[in-house]
Amino acid sequence: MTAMEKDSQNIYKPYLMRIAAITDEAPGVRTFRLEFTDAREAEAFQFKTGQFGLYSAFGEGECTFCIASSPTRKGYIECTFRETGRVTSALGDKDVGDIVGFRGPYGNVFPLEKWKGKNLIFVAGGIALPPLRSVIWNCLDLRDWFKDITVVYGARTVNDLVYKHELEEWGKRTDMKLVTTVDPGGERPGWTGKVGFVPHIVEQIAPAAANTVAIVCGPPIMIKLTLPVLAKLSFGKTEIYTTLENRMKCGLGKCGRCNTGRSYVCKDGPVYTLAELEKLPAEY
Amino acid sequence: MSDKYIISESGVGSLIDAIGKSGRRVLGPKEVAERIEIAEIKNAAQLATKGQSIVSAKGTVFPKVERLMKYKYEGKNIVLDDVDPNAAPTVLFGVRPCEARAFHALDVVFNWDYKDKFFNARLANTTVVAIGCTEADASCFCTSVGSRPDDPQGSDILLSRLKSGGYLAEVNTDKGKALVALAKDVFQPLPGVADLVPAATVAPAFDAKVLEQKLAGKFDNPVWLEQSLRCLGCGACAFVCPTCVCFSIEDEADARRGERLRTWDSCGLRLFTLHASGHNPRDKQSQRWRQRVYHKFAYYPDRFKTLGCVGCGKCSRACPVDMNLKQHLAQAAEG
Amino acid sequence: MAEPFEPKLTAFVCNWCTYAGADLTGTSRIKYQSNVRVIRLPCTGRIDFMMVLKAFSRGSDGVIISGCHPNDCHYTSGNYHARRRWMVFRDLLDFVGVDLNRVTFSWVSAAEGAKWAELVNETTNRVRELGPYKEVQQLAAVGIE
Amino acid sequence: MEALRNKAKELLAAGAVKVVIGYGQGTGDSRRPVFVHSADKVTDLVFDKACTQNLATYLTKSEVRAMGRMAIVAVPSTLRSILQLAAEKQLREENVVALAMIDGVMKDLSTFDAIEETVATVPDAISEADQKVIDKLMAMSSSERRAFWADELGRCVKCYACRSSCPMCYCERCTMDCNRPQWIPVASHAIGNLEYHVVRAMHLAGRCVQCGTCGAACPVGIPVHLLTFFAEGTVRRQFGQKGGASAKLDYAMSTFKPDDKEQFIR
Repeated sequence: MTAMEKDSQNIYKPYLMRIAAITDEAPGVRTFRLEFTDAREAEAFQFKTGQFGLYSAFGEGECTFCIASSPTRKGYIECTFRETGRVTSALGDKDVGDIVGFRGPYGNVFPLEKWKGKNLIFVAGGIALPPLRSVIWNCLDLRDWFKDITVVYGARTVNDLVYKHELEEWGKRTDMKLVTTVDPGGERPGWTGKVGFVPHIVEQIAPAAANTVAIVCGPPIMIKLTLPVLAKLSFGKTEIYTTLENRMKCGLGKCGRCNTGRSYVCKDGPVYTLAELEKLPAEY
Repeated sequence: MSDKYIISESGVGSLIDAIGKSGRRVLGPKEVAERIEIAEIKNAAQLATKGQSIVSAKGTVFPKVERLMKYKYEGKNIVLDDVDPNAAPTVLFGVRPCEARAFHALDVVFNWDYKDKFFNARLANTTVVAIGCTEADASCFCTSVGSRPDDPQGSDILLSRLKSGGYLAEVNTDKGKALVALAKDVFQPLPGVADLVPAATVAPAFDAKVLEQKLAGKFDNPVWLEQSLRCLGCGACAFVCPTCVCFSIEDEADARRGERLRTWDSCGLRLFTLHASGHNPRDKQSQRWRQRVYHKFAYYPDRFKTLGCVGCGKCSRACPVDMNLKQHLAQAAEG
Repeated sequence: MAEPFEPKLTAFVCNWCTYAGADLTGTSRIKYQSNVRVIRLPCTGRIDFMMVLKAFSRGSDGVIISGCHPNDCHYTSGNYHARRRWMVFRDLLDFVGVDLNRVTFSWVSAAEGAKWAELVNETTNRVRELGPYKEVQQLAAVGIE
Repeated sequence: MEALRNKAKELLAAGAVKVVIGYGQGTGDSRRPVFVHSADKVTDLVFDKACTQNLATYLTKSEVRAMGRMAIVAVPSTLRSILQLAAEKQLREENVVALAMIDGVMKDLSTFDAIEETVATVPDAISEADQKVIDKLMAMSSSERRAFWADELGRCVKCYACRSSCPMCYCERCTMDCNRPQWIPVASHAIGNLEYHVVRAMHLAGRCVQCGTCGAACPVGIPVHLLTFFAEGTVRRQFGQKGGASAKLDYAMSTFKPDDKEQFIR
């Protein structure tokens, strides 16, 4: 495509995607596997881990989520969402074979190249595992790039854990360490994981900060309490990454919703280091 | 360098006629029931020469509701229909220089990264003929934001009133030259020095550079709560503003077909940043007011090397509770 | 030659009286014009005035709103509340220029199958005379560039 | 005006109220709402004929409420708003003192009963100019009226200044903002504007105190207040009760009388 053709494109026009599979993850939480309806579009499509898109339920509107699958898995993308608002509820009503829209990929990426040769610790809470799932699979698929990989994942209850099958698979792998936890009272008989809040668990396992990158994603309160723990373990501010999800309408740096400080989360984010995040006003 | 001509009082009418005959629509400030609106201008007498329109002329390039695409359902499939903007060739005639400058502030957002074909098609088809201000009011502050009442920036042709009647026409761009070519007789050679009616006096209220520096340290200052206490949280300021660009995208559909619309939106409205979960990054009106000020006077200059404000004062005039932006900015630039 | 105009009517009716009444019209084999699309709601109290506006903007040429007679409401007082709302709404519709000849309010009980047929026929004939309600339907396309 | 400033000073100095909501000098000759927090700032308060805006809107604003007990400079419509807010359980007697300005005389009213008594003595007819427009409209044919409103509402930009300035539009989440389903279109096209304004008027029927602040707030000069006035007028005519007449009134639209007139129902 020439530059001029590109400029005359309708940047608001989504790809049409067919729902190839639906997985119920947790109450109200679903994963869609989406395949392009147009083979040429599928061929040309590329993304990197950390990027997001806007998913359309036609007739209701668009909603922003990360791409939850790894770019190393070709031919489809996956997204995981909780039925909360107008669009996510409409998406929740869709069946396999239905058509949804997708615009993207947008935003910046997790700098995997930069992480080569380092230990990685992923810390996620609740419905915030999907953005990290993309990068976790990506790292596992490039396993020899990295040293130790640890995943700490917590949810309120056992039922609220997403990607249960994959957690099982990760738990069995010998080339990574998975720690799952549920909030006190969220356990049930037979639960073999830990019981306790994510920040406490991170403190317990106390990963060494040397040559290690921490990637944290979760509800604001979890992030707020986890960061001091990581600081205590002497993680540097440029070695802690997170991903923001501000409300967006365009994803293209125009509609103004995600603007926080000088940053447009859709363009400069969603991936930020703690050092970058601290420069922004706390409007996210 | 601009080409300079003289247009007689009656020449303005002839020019409007000639533009109309060329198939372009002429929009301009027009007095309707004691209000000034941007509306179709059929002859020179309809042009409001004093005061400003309430709503800016930005609707010409960024309409308040515009179609981004259509779709229809065919069984389980969806057929998308990419729409082209209905960008009628337009001459904005007789707007104020501040409005003419405002298009740049829209342009930087619509084109800094992805290119917005809707905006661009409309902008490419719009020619701006501004008339320099010889009067200003208490809300005007163009001189505080790097401009002046007779600023030619952004105007394809700038008209300045002559003491002897008629106008001095400064033709600044090729689009302007195309209008000259439509009515060559109207544009008379300039006989020596033009004797202009003096431009309006707008006393500078603050220095935008100083303001930008002060804002850097004022984010948590109580001034934003104090200033916004009377703010009602409506969107009047943003919707009349010539540079406010924030928008929403909304689907409207029935069982058979639908369309995706872009509508004006405002950071002052509570819903703007409200998440479906109930979390709102800017939950209080003071935070939203601060965002409005910072976006225009700190983030724009930092990011786009231009201010998100042209000092037209429309927001202050439209505000139901008299939030006077000039005063508020002057206050923020102090101390 | 163009097809003669056949109006589209939307009827918002309550489940307990008018819907049952309309049912009776059918089971009694009373013939009436087929221009009406019936939308059944639990009670006239549930008939939001927005529905009437939506019906017009989505292509109805006329609207019928009907429920239980006063004192007969399945929920005791839903129709009384509805009646108050209609009084205000009807005046307001008139004030904004919606043609009241296109809106029929009525009470039709479960036993009044004949009245239902009469009501639909009457309204259909009246709206047919008036022609399509383009004035409001066309508004849907106005104001989008 | 002196009496007003003195009373404000007294209340603030004694700590009886934490804020006085009043009118102050605005841009040019205009007046704007001001919030006076201390006795030495009462000279910020002004009162004259230009003070017409109904400040009762601020009585339900969380930032203002957070300050503590409020005094409010009240024109007659403000008093009616206070009563209506009280009737809707949005305002407690102990939270507000009204500094009523009636025919240039200041009266401080600290109980709803006192406000009710005062309200009963003040005429509340809508202005002649507004009545003229309503009469003119009612003399028109239905399609002329439709054309009138199509023209007026065509200018609406959905800035919601009417809603934001209305003392009775205090809902935390307005029905316009509810999107499941999206009953009222967000876009300000013709049908979206019509539906918005009709619904707003319906929601104010029986509650509108006829202050006209919504119409005055409209940046593009749409007489939106006529719609709410008209709906309120129907309530007054049909059901014999007025929005803002009493702190103990039932909402006209959530009650009924078995003998409500129903000539229009077949």
